[in-house]
Amino acid sequence: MRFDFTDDQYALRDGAREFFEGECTPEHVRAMWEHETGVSEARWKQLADTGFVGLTIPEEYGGLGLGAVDLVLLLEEAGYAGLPEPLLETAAVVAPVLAAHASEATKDEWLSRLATGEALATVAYDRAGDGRWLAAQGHVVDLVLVLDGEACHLVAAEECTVEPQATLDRGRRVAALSIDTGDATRLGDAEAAAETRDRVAAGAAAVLNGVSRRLLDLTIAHVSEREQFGRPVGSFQAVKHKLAETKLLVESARPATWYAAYAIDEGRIDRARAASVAKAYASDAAAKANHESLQCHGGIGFTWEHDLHLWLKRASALQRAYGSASNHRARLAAALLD
Amino acid sequence: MRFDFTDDQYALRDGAREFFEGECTPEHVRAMWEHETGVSEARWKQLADTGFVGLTIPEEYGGLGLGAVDLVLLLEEAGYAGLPEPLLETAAVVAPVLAAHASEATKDEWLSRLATGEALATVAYDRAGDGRWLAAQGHVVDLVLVLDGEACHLVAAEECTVEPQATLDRGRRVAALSIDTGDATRLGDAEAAAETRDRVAAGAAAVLNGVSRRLLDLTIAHVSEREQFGRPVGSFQAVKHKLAETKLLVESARPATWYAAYAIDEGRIDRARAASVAKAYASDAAAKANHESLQCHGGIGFTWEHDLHLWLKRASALQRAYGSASNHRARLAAALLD
Amino acid sequence: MDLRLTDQQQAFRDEVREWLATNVPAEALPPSSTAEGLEAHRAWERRLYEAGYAAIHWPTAYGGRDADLLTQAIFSEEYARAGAPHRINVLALGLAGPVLIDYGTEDQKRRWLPGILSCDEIWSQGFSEPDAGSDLAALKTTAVREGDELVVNGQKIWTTLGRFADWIFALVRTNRDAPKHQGITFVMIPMDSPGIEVRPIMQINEDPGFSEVFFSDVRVPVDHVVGEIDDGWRIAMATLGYERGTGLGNHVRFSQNVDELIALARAEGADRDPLVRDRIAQRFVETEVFRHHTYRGLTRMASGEGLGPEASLNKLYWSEMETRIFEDGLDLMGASAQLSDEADTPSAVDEWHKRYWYARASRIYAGTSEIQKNIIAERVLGLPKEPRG
Amino acid sequence: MDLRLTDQQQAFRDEVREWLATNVPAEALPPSSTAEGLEAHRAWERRLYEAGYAAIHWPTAYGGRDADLLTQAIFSEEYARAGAPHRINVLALGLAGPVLIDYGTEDQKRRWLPGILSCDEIWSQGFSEPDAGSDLAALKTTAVREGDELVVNGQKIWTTLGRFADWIFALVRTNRDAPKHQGITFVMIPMDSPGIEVRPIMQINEDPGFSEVFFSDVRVPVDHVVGEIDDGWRIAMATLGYERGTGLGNHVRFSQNVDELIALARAEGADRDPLVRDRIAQRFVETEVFRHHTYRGLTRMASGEGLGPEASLNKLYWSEMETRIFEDGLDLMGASAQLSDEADTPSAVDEWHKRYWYARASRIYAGTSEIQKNIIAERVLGLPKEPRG
Repeated sequence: MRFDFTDDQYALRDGAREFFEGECTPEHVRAMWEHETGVSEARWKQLADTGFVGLTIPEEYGGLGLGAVDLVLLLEEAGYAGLPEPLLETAAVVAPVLAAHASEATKDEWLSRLATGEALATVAYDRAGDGRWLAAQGHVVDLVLVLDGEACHLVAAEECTVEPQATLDRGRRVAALSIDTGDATRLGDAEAAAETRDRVAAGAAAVLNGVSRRLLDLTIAHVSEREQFGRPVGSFQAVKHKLAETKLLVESARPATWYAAYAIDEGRIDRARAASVAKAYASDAAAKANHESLQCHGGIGFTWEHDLHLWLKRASALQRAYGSASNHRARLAAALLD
Repeated sequence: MRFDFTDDQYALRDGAREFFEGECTPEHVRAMWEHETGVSEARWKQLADTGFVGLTIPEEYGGLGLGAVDLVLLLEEAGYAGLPEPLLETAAVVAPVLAAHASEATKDEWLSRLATGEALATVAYDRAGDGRWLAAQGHVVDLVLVLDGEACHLVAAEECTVEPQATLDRGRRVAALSIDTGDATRLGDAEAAAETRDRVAAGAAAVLNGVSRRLLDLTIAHVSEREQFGRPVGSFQAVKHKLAETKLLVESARPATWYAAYAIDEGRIDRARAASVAKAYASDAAAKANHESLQCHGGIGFTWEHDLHLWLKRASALQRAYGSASNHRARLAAALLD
Repeated sequence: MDLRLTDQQQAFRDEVREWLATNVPAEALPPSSTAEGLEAHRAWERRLYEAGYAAIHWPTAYGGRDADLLTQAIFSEEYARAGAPHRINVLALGLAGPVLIDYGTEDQKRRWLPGILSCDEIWSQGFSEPDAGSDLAALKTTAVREGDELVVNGQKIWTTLGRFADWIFALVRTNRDAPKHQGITFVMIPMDSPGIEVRPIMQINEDPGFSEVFFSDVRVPVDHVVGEIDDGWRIAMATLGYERGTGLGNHVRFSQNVDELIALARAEGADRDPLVRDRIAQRFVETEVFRHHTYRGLTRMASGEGLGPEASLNKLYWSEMETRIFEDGLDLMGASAQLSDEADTPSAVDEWHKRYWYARASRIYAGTSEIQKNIIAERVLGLPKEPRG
Repeated sequence: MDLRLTDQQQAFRDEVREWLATNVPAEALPPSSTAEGLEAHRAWERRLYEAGYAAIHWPTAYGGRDADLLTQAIFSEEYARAGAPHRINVLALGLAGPVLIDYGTEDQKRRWLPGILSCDEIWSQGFSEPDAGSDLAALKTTAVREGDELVVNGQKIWTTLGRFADWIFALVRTNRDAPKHQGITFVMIPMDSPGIEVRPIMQINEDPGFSEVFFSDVRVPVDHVVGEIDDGWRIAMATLGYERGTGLGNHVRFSQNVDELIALARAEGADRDPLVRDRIAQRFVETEVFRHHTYRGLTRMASGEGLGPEASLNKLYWSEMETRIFEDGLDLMGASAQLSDEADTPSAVDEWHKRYWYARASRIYAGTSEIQKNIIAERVLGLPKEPRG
């Protein structure tokens, strides 16, 4: 019984952290807000070259052949850094689902290209009210994995009608996709769909945990420095208690998310529950981090020039995307009570 | 436009306060815990003699012929004092409903006896799971007003099967009543039932507000005196903020409850909404007062000999009786959304 | 307890309602943060002025109607119900004007009050500073007297309409040796004075409504000081009392917000969802409770009792409530809440976001929620003060 | 990451599970606060002792099994799953025993450890005092040395099993002139010493499990002092570390509580109510998160890392979670929650109330939630300390 990562996994995490500290600073994230597509092809290529993008892709297709547990800390770091590119969708969802459920021909067609960073993928999980799908970075991807109730579909982006949307978080844009699905596009069976749903939830939880950590770190730095009434804001008990409560939620969300990744890798019987537990809890933790961090920053946190809002908006989007906390609780209630 | 009480109403409130300060001290309330019936006939008689019990009974039956607004501050004081006797049920519900909806014969039979304190009344509103009714002080009353869905019934207690229950709050005991109702027992029409429901909700909210105020006052006294780490507990910001939040809820609940009483007296179109708003909000405020008061007391608050628990348990009971906050919200949602 | 209006009040309500029904523009005006929008808002203010509605709470002698609090409340409620344009010169009508009326010389009143009333001159407020924040009296902007002038240096932040304002009423430190709350002066400064630079603050809702204002050797005639030099803190504190009349229509707005939430729930097909219903009902409960609280406070104020520190309960209540209303709206939208524009929703998602951020800002400005709780704890509940660090 | 057990661990689990299945009494024992219940619990402890399960975490040399943390966790989980009786001598097994093992003389170990293991001697803890509360070091009970004896005067509160205990391990002040955290001594006192008076504390759940203990000129041999005189605070602080192994089975209990909540919802016919479902799901989420958090902490401790101040996160988490679980149960019962006995509910309402109050007490004892938050803020997050008053 060992609930911890291996040295190799920590080394991967450290590598990702170092990469993001160099290539995905707040200034880089900000640059994407004004960028034409909001996605840096160069950074994605670098991420692929380091092996991060292809981490979960079998070695025969040029990936590292690793699993969800290996990836989960990287996703957290991506959230911490505010990475705009669809690492979550590509590496945590589409690649492993393809590897497990796609035909050889499909795998041959896509996996190597995903591993090299030549192709990007996203997940159509959230529906807009009008029957279209909202998909992260849908305007720049090549491949779309559609999760439609009990079925998965795989569709090339060029076969979809893609309409880029204005988003609150311009560092993670969303496109509205109209997608024709049918027998020809179906990928795998109901299990593929169930697995996709769980991978999305667990992966999104991991990214959210990184976002929440960043919100907390930015806030700790602020309240330790900012003085009011002759003392640091962070020395006031009200501020301390808010941030202690936030820390409690954020730190608790992390092992639950790691366990969900483990349950996915091991095909554990409680995989679906674990994924929903992770996303529900991580979403609520992010909401708390969002609230307290802005409140503790005071006026400066409302300014565009302060970095806080980059993560506030990411938290707000991911908290409600890929199943909100209450969606996932409803799913758990069905499992527990029906 | 004057949202305030008259001097006469304040004088009545002061009279009640003075009466309770003399006749319903914590020691008196405690004595009822060990008392055979848990109800002091002597105190009830005194309450009747001062006119408080018959406040809402028409003058021709020996009452004061006043309304819900005149009574609401008395109910609050009764909650503040922890009064065990069924003033809420008798004076805020049964008496005015009888006066408005009963036949002359029924009024002749009961109203004078209620006004003199000779007869006690209660309300069967909450159902136990087994079809019986839970009624406050049902083991000592003479008359029961039953609120069964869309109909009101009036039944003499001697015609019910009355089973006294062990209650958490032995200062306000509950009996389980088996009651036969039918056309013969019916009182008034659907309006009588609706009015009863609203009177119960608004009256219970008023008593709860008094209970919450007492919890808050006990706590303020404790934290102002008790020292920890060389300073009064109440000087810690965490304690201050908890109590400030509690004060906010409790003080906000009061005008909403007063308005509900006014809406009842004036037959306002939003009477039902106002009553549910009051009970929903007062219940949540009481839950908050319950939580923070015990937490701020620390260990001493868990001892039987400290008075706090007399009000903690009253709050807990009344918060869930006569429609919980979520019951009343469901009723409001139906009014707003259906 | 009597919540009916007198015949006279009813007549005033009818008059206001009718005037608004006839005069409120059918289309929402462009945002006042744009030059075009500002002109449209000025025109609207002028119309109010001409109808005698610009500042009904001012004394008749200065162009008001000497309206009592209840009459003000009636006006504010009707104004909110009619969905009339937001008022752009509120800081002048609500703060600078009353300060002048109470503390200004006759010359000062004559100089500034008419322009405020007609909205020919727009005012901003220069109280907040970057290093002061909640601790307003920590302000550092200095004014040194040189002959008949004050020479002002420093920086103000969060000034509304900074780019468009004609005047700013500011607190400046005139005596550095005095204790923190003394040595502060209340002064009126023309925004076109040499040495003033205005930099818009881009907010996270992408609204450039606020500015930073920098003062470099800005020279202001000494007769622009209101009250005495070094006596400005007392006047600043008095302005807190003026705000009591400003929120009288707020409860109407919050009830409207709940109606919008209901419309949103219907549009999203979520109005049968019991979780959604429970939350909407709770928001309704909160707005109703607030309405009663408002009327209760109004009666107390009308009978001459001040609200005092209980005003903090009010501020804390509505700012937290408002945040929850708009957060519920975003939750209702689900994943679509991440979009910043979507024509399908009854109230555009953009508008929800903007109001959501405003609501969250309301927990910071005019005394953070934490400061309100301190005030409630110490001044309403009488809890012992914290030891000073 | 590998959550499987080794073959050896699996074998131990099977062994424990089987033993418990055979030995756990089918009927719950009477409450240990009664004389009859105490005897039943003593008999059960004796059985555990004879099977070698009394204190598996103790060194083999003193009758334990030298079990590592994972093995302890396995035992605790199985013990909780089996619904075995609560342990009555936990303070001795978990605190007094380890203190003796780490700080006691050989004579002291020989004198006390066997009686602890066999439960022939029951121990209570004398740390808390009425005027100290959260500020443990403010304790006032004094011990003055007279020859080979200490003379103890003062009062302890919240001592478990006070009426039945044979011994109390207490902190007493031996030097009034020393700074607050010095001059404190850790001493073992026989409860039948002349001058000791025990008064049961009636709690609001009507449970008389705790007592006040009064000391009047109680004479204790100096060789009952553990460690050095005036060096007791260090030992008291060390006991905090011993508690790390005590909560290892808690997550099982909380998951069981959620199962009970589900059974209650079904019995009340509320399991289709979406509001109830949402809350139950949230309680499930919280208990699952806690389970993972427990395993994570276990791994860290097993690999030699201390939990340090992060233990505060753990305490804060479960005490708040537990309160919510039982509060939800009361909400489910609705108006029936005011009854103190009702046979119809799957878990008697009495039992819910009792556990509800216990849960609320858990937010106070062993460091209030507020103190845990201070610790997290200052020692985990590194926020600046409050100025001292």
